[in-house]
Amino acid sequence: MTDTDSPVRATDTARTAEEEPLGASRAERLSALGQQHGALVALIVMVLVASLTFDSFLTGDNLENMAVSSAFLAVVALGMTFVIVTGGIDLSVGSLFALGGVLAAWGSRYGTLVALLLPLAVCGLIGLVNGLLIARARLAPFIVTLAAMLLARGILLSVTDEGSTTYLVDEKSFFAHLGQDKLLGIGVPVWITAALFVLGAVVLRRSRFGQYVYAVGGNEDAAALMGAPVARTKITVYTVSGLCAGLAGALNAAWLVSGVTILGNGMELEAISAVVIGGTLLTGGFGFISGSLVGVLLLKVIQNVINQIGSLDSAYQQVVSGAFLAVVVVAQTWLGRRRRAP
Amino acid sequence: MPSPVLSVTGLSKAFPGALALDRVDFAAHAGEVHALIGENGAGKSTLIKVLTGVYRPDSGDMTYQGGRVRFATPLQAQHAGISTIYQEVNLVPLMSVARNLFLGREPRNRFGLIDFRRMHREAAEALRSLGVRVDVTRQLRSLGVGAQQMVSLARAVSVDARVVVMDEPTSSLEPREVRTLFGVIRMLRERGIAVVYVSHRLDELYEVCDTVTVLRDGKVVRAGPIAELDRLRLVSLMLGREMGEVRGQGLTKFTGEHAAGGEPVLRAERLTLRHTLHGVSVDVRPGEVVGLGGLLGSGRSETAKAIAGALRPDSGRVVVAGTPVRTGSTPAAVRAGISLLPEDRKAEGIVPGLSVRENIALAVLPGLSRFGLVDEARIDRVVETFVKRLRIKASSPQQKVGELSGGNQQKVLLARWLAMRPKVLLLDEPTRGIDVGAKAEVQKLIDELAEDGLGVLMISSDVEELIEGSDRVVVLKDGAVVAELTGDAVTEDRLMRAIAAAGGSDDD
Amino acid sequence: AGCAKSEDEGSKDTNTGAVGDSGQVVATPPAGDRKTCTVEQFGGKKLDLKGATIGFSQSEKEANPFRIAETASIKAEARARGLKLLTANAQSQFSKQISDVQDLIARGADLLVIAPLNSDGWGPVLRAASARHIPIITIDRKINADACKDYVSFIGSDFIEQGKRAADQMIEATGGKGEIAILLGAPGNNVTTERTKGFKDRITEKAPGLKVVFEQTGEFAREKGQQVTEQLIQSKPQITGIYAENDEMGLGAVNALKGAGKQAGAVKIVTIDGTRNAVQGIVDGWISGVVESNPRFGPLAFQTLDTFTKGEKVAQDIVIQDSAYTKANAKAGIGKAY
Amino acid sequence: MTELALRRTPVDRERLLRLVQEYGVYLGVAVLVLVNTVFTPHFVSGENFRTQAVQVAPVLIVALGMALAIGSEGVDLSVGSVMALSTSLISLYLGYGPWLAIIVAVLGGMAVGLANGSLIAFIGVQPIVATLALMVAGRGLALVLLPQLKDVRDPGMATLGSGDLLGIPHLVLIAAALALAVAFTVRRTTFGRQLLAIGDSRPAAQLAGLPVRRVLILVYVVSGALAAIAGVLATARLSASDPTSLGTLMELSAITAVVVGGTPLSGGRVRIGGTVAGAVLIQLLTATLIKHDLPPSWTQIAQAVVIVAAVCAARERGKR
Ligand SMILES: Nc1ncnc2c1ncn2[C@@H]1O[C@H](COP(=O)(O)OP(=O)(O)OP(=O)(O)O)[C@@H](O)[C@H]1O
Ligand SMILES: Nc1ncnc2c1ncn2[C@@H]1O[C@H](COP(=O)(O)OP(=O)(O)OP(=O)(O)O)[C@@H](O)[C@H]1O
Ligand SMILES: [Mg+2]
Ligand SMILES: [Mg+2]
Repeated sequence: MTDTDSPVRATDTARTAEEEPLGASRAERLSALGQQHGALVALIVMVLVASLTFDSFLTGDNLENMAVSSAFLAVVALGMTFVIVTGGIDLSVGSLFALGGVLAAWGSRYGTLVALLLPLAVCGLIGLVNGLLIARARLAPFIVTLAAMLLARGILLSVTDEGSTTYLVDEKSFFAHLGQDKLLGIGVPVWITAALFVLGAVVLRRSRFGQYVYAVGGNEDAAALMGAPVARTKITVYTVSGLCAGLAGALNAAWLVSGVTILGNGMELEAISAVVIGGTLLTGGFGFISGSLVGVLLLKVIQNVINQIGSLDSAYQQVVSGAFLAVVVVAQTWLGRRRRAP
Repeated sequence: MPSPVLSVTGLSKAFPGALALDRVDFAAHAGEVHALIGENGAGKSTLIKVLTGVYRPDSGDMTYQGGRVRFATPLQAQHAGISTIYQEVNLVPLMSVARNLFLGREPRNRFGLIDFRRMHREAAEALRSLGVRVDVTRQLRSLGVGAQQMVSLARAVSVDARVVVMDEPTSSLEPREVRTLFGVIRMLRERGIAVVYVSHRLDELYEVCDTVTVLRDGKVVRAGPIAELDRLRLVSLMLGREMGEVRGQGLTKFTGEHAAGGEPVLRAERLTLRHTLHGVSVDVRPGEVVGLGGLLGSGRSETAKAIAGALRPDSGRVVVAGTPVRTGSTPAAVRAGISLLPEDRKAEGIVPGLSVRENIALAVLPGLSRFGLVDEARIDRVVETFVKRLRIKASSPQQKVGELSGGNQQKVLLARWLAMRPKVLLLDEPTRGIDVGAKAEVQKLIDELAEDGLGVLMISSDVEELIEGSDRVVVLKDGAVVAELTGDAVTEDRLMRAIAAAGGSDDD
Repeated sequence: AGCAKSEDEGSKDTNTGAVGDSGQVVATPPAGDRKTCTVEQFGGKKLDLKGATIGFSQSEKEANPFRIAETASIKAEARARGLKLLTANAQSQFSKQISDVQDLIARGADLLVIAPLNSDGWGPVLRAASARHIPIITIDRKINADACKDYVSFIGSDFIEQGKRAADQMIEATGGKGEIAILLGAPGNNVTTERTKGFKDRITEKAPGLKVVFEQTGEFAREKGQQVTEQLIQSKPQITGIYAENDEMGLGAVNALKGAGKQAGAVKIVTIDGTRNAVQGIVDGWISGVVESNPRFGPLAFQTLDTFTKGEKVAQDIVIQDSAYTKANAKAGIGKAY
Repeated sequence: MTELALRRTPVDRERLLRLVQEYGVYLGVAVLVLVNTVFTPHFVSGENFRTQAVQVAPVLIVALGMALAIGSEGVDLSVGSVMALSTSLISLYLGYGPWLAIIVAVLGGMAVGLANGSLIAFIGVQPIVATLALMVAGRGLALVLLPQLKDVRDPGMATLGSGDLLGIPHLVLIAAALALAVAFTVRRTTFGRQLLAIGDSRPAAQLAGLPVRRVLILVYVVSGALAAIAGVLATARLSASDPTSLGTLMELSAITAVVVGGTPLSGGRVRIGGTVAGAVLIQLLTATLIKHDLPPSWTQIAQAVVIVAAVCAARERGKR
């Protein structure tokens, strides 16, 4: 300050971090932690209970199975997290996942590169179109991605001869190995997923783009006035979400060694649930990549536990998962609300 | 005179139903503080938004640093060196203070990743130099409006700008922070930066500005050195009325004392709210205007919200005309006759997508309905009355409130509450962002309402307004009542001292 | 192999494959002519079925007659034999079925009975199972993999054959002339694909006078079947027959025809499955024929497992003989329909 | 004729856009009717219009409730499951007569709505997640109550499902009456106004003393009741209770109808006329594709295109 007539004085309101009225910020931090790690706590509790109750839970095989089968949903949820943090939603991921798998299986006859690039290109393109319609034409994400969901299903049906053809992946191809091989006892898809999550977390937390994602979700108008490239950010997140769904589909096809046509129904809702359970606010502006991973694992463990119980009627299973989802979001909302209180 | 850094000629911008800018010429020079004034809805914010690439003009040319430009986005304007504090606080509430300050220009390490340690350090420094000491890792929303405004200011001045535009930066600042702001403005001027300054507080204009452009109904009616115009002349130019008429009306509309008497119509007793209020008690008698003073964050807004049921106090009671009101319920408070004009007009006051008419009728709706069915004719009558009485400027009662200027939005909100015929009116910054003409009207209205026997509790950061308008001033500090000024003690001097004493008592 | 002893009340075995037998009858030629599989060939170990744990993975919710009967039959047979049965239901989600089977393996299943939701995409499960030499029997739908290597055998109907027999019934009902419509099952489903293929092939081959002029999906659901048929009979009032790929859609079509004021039998309907409602439809005159798809896999499946684990030969493809209902036997057979 | 066209003032682009925005969905319906009249045999017939109207009725009824939820800046994903629940309840209680069964079914739907509304209004759960939870649980519950498809053989239900009054099917009459009632509610009642205010700015409505919680709960209760009624009607039409497949993906159809009809997902505005037209548009589109026997892939792609086109036309244009 060069000015002399305004002696800067620390008054009561101008508090440094240490002078903060302790209660306020501690409670704030505590519930922030609760929201951030509530799902993690739930996961740990579930795992503990499950491993004490069922001997077959904490076995290497079971864990490895759960890891691999969660990997695909996790990759989809990763893209979804970016979208939801911007305050949007992507309903097309389930269809894109299925389409990605079919295209990968079809493309695998021309080599691994095609098997990977074709689904990425197509799903990424659909994601890009979603983004353009949402950011440039300012259409509601819900409805745009709903249309994309139909579109992707339509494309899937038309490339599989109305669903009657299933393309197979050659078991000996490199692409198939990508889905099946193990590295240090852990499946390759799990490694890929882990790498993507690290990358995603760094991008969201530590890159400028990540800041824009939060800003757009937090207050779009303000972000625009502050000079954030709102449209570009939105287009990017929907493209990323499309790419993630396509990649997950491709990896899944490599794992299943075929482009199964009936996959992905309801996957968008699963991914959204996982992201929300992980502490990301559907209103946007707040969320974590790690939370989404925890959310996916939690869903998986719940399903596994329901299977371990074994005697649960399939109808009751749904009641239980619905009730569980309700309990988690209520807890989360309650924590979030406490934090929002002034 | 050197050529201006930023100038526009023949700039026009029309909105559906309103010609916001009509062939405006405007020029800002380096090292000059340029006041932009006008009534509510005159087009000031629109001009600024056109200058900074938020809106695209319908016609007109813009020159910046000698070249013709047209900014397509705020980002382009920002990169070109025009930084802006927009009228409504425009930051991202869920992000931390530091992230808000540095959005889009975060310091990065050699891997291209954000260097948070450096960012936090620099953010804390930037804010400290403006007299704000907050934990910069806190979410912005945990700060009061004033502190948020200071963050906007810090953001605007911390870039290397040629032009700094400030649209009503002081509307939610307290005197101490206003002084800091003026310090910053002078520093900018010394550095040869052009400052465009919008405010409805005339004193401020005379204190810091060099030149002035007066807008009326989207047209420039006067431009030149501010020293050539006295206050009266300025006001008459703004309002488009004769000097004599303006002089006759005077500038502040408060008459002062009211004949308050009898039992308090509102008794708030020992309101306590976790971390913010610690046993605040306030009484308001019918016909009395009680001012609520204090620094930013002292809990004034929280007190008002707790009384109005928008916050649920942990303990304490609210009694209206002898009957206790269920706390923590706005419908209950409204039924009991309490009305709150909230501080954050944009987020908590107006319903932007609904029309002026619907907004005015919103709270009183059940009263204008029979068996749950709306009586349109009665609504029309009520709306007409208030649009006239408060001189609300809208193309029609069907216009969306979100399209009105800030001042007119405030009037719509006042109308919403007056239509309720409340017993107690809680006003949180009632004249914030309102032009002198409207301000005088609002003040006169407050006076009249008090005379009609309404109890008024008024929060204002404008000390003058607080002194002249209130019969009694209750001073808050850290969520507790620390002083109460009555009768002759209600003076600017005493108030400032009360606030300062409260603030200085535990100074380090 | 041979005829499985039926567990159903009062049903008596007949080897003719006629209606009236609720248990399954193997349709394929005697064991000598077809591929078989033994424990040695498969690479597993003999074991005593008595002490073994059996995992059963069901594909869809037990909410339609077929699945209900299928699961009930498996459970009843396991109970009757005093075996430990682990169950899981994939609720029509293929990814879930993969996890389900893996969970069953993790929970210690020694033998697996799978009702697959899809024929392809079983790689991960087969790899896990073969690593532990867990024999798999798939029922009602085949897995596209190597029999006696990836899995032991398949027990079920031949969907193509079902389609062909439906076509025969349609030809008989319509006299081989006219325009017909197909109510397809859910798209992307092998059952749909194969029932369509069999039907169309047989029509082309035997009755060139019959033309398929309309093919829309009714997604195996009654409501969809009704809605599609309502559209159909307005745009193509001249339609003479409707082939519904399951009973539910067929019953939906009946609803639609009734709603449009048609007389019973005015449009010939042929369906597949053999649920009680559909057979009743024949009795009432609305449906011309129903090709049965027998869901009572329990006895045959466990018998196959028993034979296999003892070290004896079992067939790789155990195609059961589905009966059929027509005007002639509907009344008598309705008690045996599921 | 030509002279007239020449003398007409050049079309004001802005106004034309506004017209399209306002009436685009009606235009879409008109175009489809026209196309079908020309290209689809037997399209212009009382029977056909009747079929389309009867088929669209349940979707429309659900969409009405959905419009209210969307107007309050929410959404109700549980509607399909409520239909399933309602159909299960009908079968369970039919023994006590159709009226009682219908009342129980509607009460069941209202109970789900109450649960939705409470989660949303009291706890503050996001509508999309709250109703997602009940969507999953609701269908489970429906299947617990009625594990498999069951025929409904009740003369009362049969009349409801296929009978008519003065030549108009009961289903259509009921849907029309409900649409009028909802439109009236939105326009003329305090509840309607309050709902829109809440949808536009919830904090402002809260501070203006509106009974926000009560209104929100009512919205979801109404939506649940409407979905349950749709379930009853669908059951009557099908003369069977099919909790597995009844109402699957109904939430998406209803949302599509509402949004295609010009109601913004951001709340604060409800267009009932548009919703009716939106539902009819989707119905006609599906009917067209089926009647022309186009493959399912076409149906999906065409729907996607129409949805985007309709929403594009109805969108509020940027103010720059
Ligand atoms: N987005 C918009 N849509 C339609 N009309 C608008 C819009 N923004 C502003 N207007 C209109 O343009 C005119 C100028 O508004 P502007 O906000 O520039 O006024 P102002 O001078 O900044 O007023 P205040 O002092 O109250 O902030 C007003 O009549 C207003 O109603
Ligand atoms: N300058 C500041 N430094 C640190 N914290 C602040 C500052 N200003 C406000 N706050 C925080 O914001 C919270 C609420 O402030 P708020 O502005 O609502 O208070 P207020 O007394 O109502 O003031 P005003 O009426 O001017 O808005 C306070 O509890 C305080 O923690
Ligand atoms: Mg302004
Ligand atoms: Mg305040």
